[in-house]
Amino acid sequence: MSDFDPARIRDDFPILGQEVHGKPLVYLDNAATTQKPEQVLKVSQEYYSSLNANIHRGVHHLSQLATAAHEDARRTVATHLNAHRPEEIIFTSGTTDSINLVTNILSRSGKISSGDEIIISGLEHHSNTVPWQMLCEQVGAQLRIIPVLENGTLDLDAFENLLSSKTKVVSVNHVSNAFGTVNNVIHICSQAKAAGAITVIDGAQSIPHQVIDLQLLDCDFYAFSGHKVYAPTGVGILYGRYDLLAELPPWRGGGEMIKEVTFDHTTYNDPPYKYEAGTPNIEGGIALAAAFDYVNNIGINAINAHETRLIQYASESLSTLPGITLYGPENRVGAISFNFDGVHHFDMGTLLDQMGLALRTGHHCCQPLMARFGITGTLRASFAAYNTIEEIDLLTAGLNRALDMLR
Amino acid sequence: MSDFDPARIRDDFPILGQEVHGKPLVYLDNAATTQKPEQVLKVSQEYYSSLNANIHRGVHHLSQLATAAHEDARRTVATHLNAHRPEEIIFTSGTTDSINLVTNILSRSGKISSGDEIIISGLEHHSNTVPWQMLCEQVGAQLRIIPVLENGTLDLDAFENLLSSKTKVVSVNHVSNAFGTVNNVIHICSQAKAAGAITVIDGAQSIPHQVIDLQLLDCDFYAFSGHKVYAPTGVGILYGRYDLLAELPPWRGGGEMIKEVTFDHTTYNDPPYKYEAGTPNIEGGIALAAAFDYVNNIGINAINAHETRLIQYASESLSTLPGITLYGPENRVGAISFNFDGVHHFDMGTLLDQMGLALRTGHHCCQPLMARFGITGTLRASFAAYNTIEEIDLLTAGLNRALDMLR
Amino acid sequence: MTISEKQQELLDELNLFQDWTERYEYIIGLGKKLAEMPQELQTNEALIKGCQSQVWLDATHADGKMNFLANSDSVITKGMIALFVRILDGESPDSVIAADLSFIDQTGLKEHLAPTRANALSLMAAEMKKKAVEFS
Amino acid sequence: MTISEKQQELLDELNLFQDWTERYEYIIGLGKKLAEMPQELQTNEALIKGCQSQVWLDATHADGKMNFLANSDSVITKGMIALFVRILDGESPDSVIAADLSFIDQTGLKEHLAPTRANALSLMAAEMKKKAVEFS
Ligand SMILES: Cc1ncc(COP(=O)(O)O)c(C=O)c1O
Ligand SMILES: Cc1ncc(COP(=O)(O)O)c(C=O)c1O
Repeated sequence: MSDFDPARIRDDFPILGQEVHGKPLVYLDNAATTQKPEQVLKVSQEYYSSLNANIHRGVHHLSQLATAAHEDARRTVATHLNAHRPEEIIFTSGTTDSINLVTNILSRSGKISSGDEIIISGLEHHSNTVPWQMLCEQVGAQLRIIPVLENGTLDLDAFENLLSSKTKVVSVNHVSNAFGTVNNVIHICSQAKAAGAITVIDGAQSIPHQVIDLQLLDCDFYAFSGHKVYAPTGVGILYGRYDLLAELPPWRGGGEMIKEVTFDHTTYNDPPYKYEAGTPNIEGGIALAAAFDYVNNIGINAINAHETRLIQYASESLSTLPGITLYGPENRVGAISFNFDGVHHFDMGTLLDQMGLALRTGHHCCQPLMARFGITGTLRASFAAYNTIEEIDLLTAGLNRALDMLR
Repeated sequence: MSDFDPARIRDDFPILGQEVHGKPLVYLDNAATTQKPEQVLKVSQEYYSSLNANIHRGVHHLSQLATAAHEDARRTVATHLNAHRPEEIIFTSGTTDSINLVTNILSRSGKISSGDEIIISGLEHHSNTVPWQMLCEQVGAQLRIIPVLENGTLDLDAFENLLSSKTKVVSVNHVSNAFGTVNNVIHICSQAKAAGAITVIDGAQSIPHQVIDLQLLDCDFYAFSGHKVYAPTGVGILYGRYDLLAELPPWRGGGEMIKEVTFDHTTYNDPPYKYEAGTPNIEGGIALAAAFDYVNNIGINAINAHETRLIQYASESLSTLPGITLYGPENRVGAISFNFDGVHHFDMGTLLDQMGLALRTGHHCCQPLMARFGITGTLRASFAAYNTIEEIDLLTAGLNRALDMLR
Repeated sequence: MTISEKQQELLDELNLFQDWTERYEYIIGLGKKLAEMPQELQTNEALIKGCQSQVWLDATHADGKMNFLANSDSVITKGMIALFVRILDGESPDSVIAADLSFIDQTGLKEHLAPTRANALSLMAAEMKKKAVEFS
Repeated sequence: MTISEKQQELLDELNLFQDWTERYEYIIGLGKKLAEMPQELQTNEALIKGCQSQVWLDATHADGKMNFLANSDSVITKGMIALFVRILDGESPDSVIAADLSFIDQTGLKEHLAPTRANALSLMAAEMKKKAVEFS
């Protein structure tokens, strides 16, 4: 921690040196997407300038290099997550794609039928809500919701009461993108397992901020996006327990995911290829591994300590502002969400933008959560390794100035 | 054509200057994936160094720039394809994803049921075969196959006989990746339409090589991958006729594709957003537009003329080799496929690789087509704007040398 | 004052300000000065739905003149509709329909707004003209 | 000659060649010199399935010695299995089981082969040892 220096980290992200509306950019929209360090961009460029080729089955040299790089990336991801084996790592195009993969293969599996129940929580992103609604509609199952307490955490007693022999799946996020709430997913998974349910963790907002040990977490599926953890857009991961992947049916059909195709009968490949139809985002996967290398080079624990300090400082600074409501519990991860009495979040966001402060406003793809709190949205500041205490001071000053204008 | 100079084009692709096994790289695997020009890579880099942010609903400046760039890219693609409107352009992760999108929304639409028929051809890639097999299994429809004639073209008389009031969909590729056969898709689409069928064109191998005018083609869906047309991996397009997109149900659920989410009821956004759940490959989409700009700058007709000359020259040169079989018709596009009596394509590919010649060997994800010709695979040379006559001479010389070794 | 004179006056006032924060302040101020719109007029029919904010617009016609009332849950959006109200309120339906509202482009507002807000601007203008058509 | 002497001899021969094209030529030649494998032995049970090519391997045991017959639809793959046959044919089951086949790494073949082919090399070696186990 002592040698963690955000100023040095900022050097890796030239975009942060920009001015917006004539003011230095203060980028506090990291939960939406992080910026990419030059180390990652360089890997992408090098991929295209030295080894780009389509992977698998290629007899020629470039194709072999590209295949090796792609499979190395899979191993890097597996190691980073402490998966049991690389074959549990499926490359997808993002969290949303990953979760839809799970809901679709479960839908086709025959494992869930009319009268069964799926439990999600009131904190979920639409990406971990709508796919389950679709699944329920397809198979006639019921969606059950873990309620959200006033402090923005899940009602785990209510969760226990929801669990029953009808529960076939429990799917929750690890960290809420809207409020920064950290869910006790180890507890939730172990209870769900005890009830015989399949467990799915939306890790979009935990992977950028903390150590993820999937063997410890012991979930069946874990999903996240590369672009939220310093990697490019268009690549994501679905971790799946190997025996489940082996047993469940495929989703997308196409090249690579087959063993043999005849018009009468097609047999499918083994995991992970069974779930990777078509040419994957080869460059994206390699860049994602480079992003993990980047994070590990700094140290995820050092990043976590720094971000924790930022969030605590932000909570304290913001609490002093008149008429503010902070959502979520004290020990937030990654993001802090708030509103001001009588001020529309969109107005506040618009004025902050004029001052170079990039925050997100609105429902954060969590309309049910917003409805639960009787609001249409919030202002959200979210953090990455490169953010600084000074930026939070600029935020507080900007909010003060804007409050004067808006009230 | 007179000022078309492949040497100048090669300068845009530094990867082509490489040596492989100590020999200059001759990259003839363009149907698998093309290389990317610096102009496209630069756009990707610039995206991350100046405007990266998550799109839509963002109140801050970067998000607005990124959204504008993303929507500009959609318009560029729409213009390039002569779509009726930009809302007909859906960003996907590739051809395979695009086709699966079509089969899944059709499967859910209730438009196809037991006893109905889907027509594909014997020339199709697995990506335009397996998804339809899955659809047929789901809804109880029958797959019907347009037979392939001895010269590698489709039997269009047989196609006419297959068409009936039971035909709900006709899906064929425009150009065959395995043989370079060009299908008369205008004719096929008009016949299919007359029979009341939905038409789907797999354009993965036509978009890199010729003008695509979707209003002329008049198909309902057209799918392709960016990585086969000088753009990065992980991005593709599905064109869909607007009224069909508006009418059909969504596929992936998540952020962006919704109008309003409550736990009881979710309403969906309008096309194209209805089909773009989650954060798209923002950079990929922008880079794809840059690739089209690159192509248009050279002129797709100039590229086509050059590639036609290459293929004709290759056909003539290769025909002189002892014991060669060339597959497909004379007027190939993009690729030429062949075998030598008594020589395994994999052996030939291995030796060519030692000489720096990168070709693809095997079934090219077209196992049914290979079975039709009683072979396990072929050698395939496939071309892009940067290939040269000299490279074909190197190929012919390499094949001669390898034949000496293998026989 | 003619419509175009009113537009010029508005542009002159906006140009007094050096930076956009001040311009926003001014626009918000215009919104605050809007005549109050009775709660019962803020119906679903009167709603122009934006992306993150909502605007209600009511139009009446008396003595050959249009009268506009508007409100929004966003003070910036309210300021934006106040720009139009200032220009069009009290004009005849035909003048409203004929009005060239491109002055909005000269304010530079559109470039400075989130596209959704810029869109809302066009929506508001269109809605006011539509109301005028009903009374013409 | 001991197994390791045979391996050294093979490595020496391969090292005579400057470039890989020549080495391939030599390996293909080894394959061509393999004793012919009767068609009826090329059964599904004898098949080692590779990615793009197929190998058939048959093993018998007589007078304390292993006898290997092999064939492939690919002459390069056939040459590769011929490398192993040359080393292991005529050895006792126990010697085959105990044989250190890491000489293959010293040939540099693995780095020079498509990964699927390199994989096939390991598969072949494993299969030959498995057969030896059956007879030991
Ligand atoms: C004709 C055809 N269709 C579909 C595909 C699949 O494309 P992708 O792997 O990019 O999804 C290919 C590429 O190999 C192709 O050539
Ligand atoms: C918790 C959570 N889940 C899912 C998603 C969806 O991720 P993506 O849009 O990358 O698919 C997000 C990102 O907004 C998120 O924060």
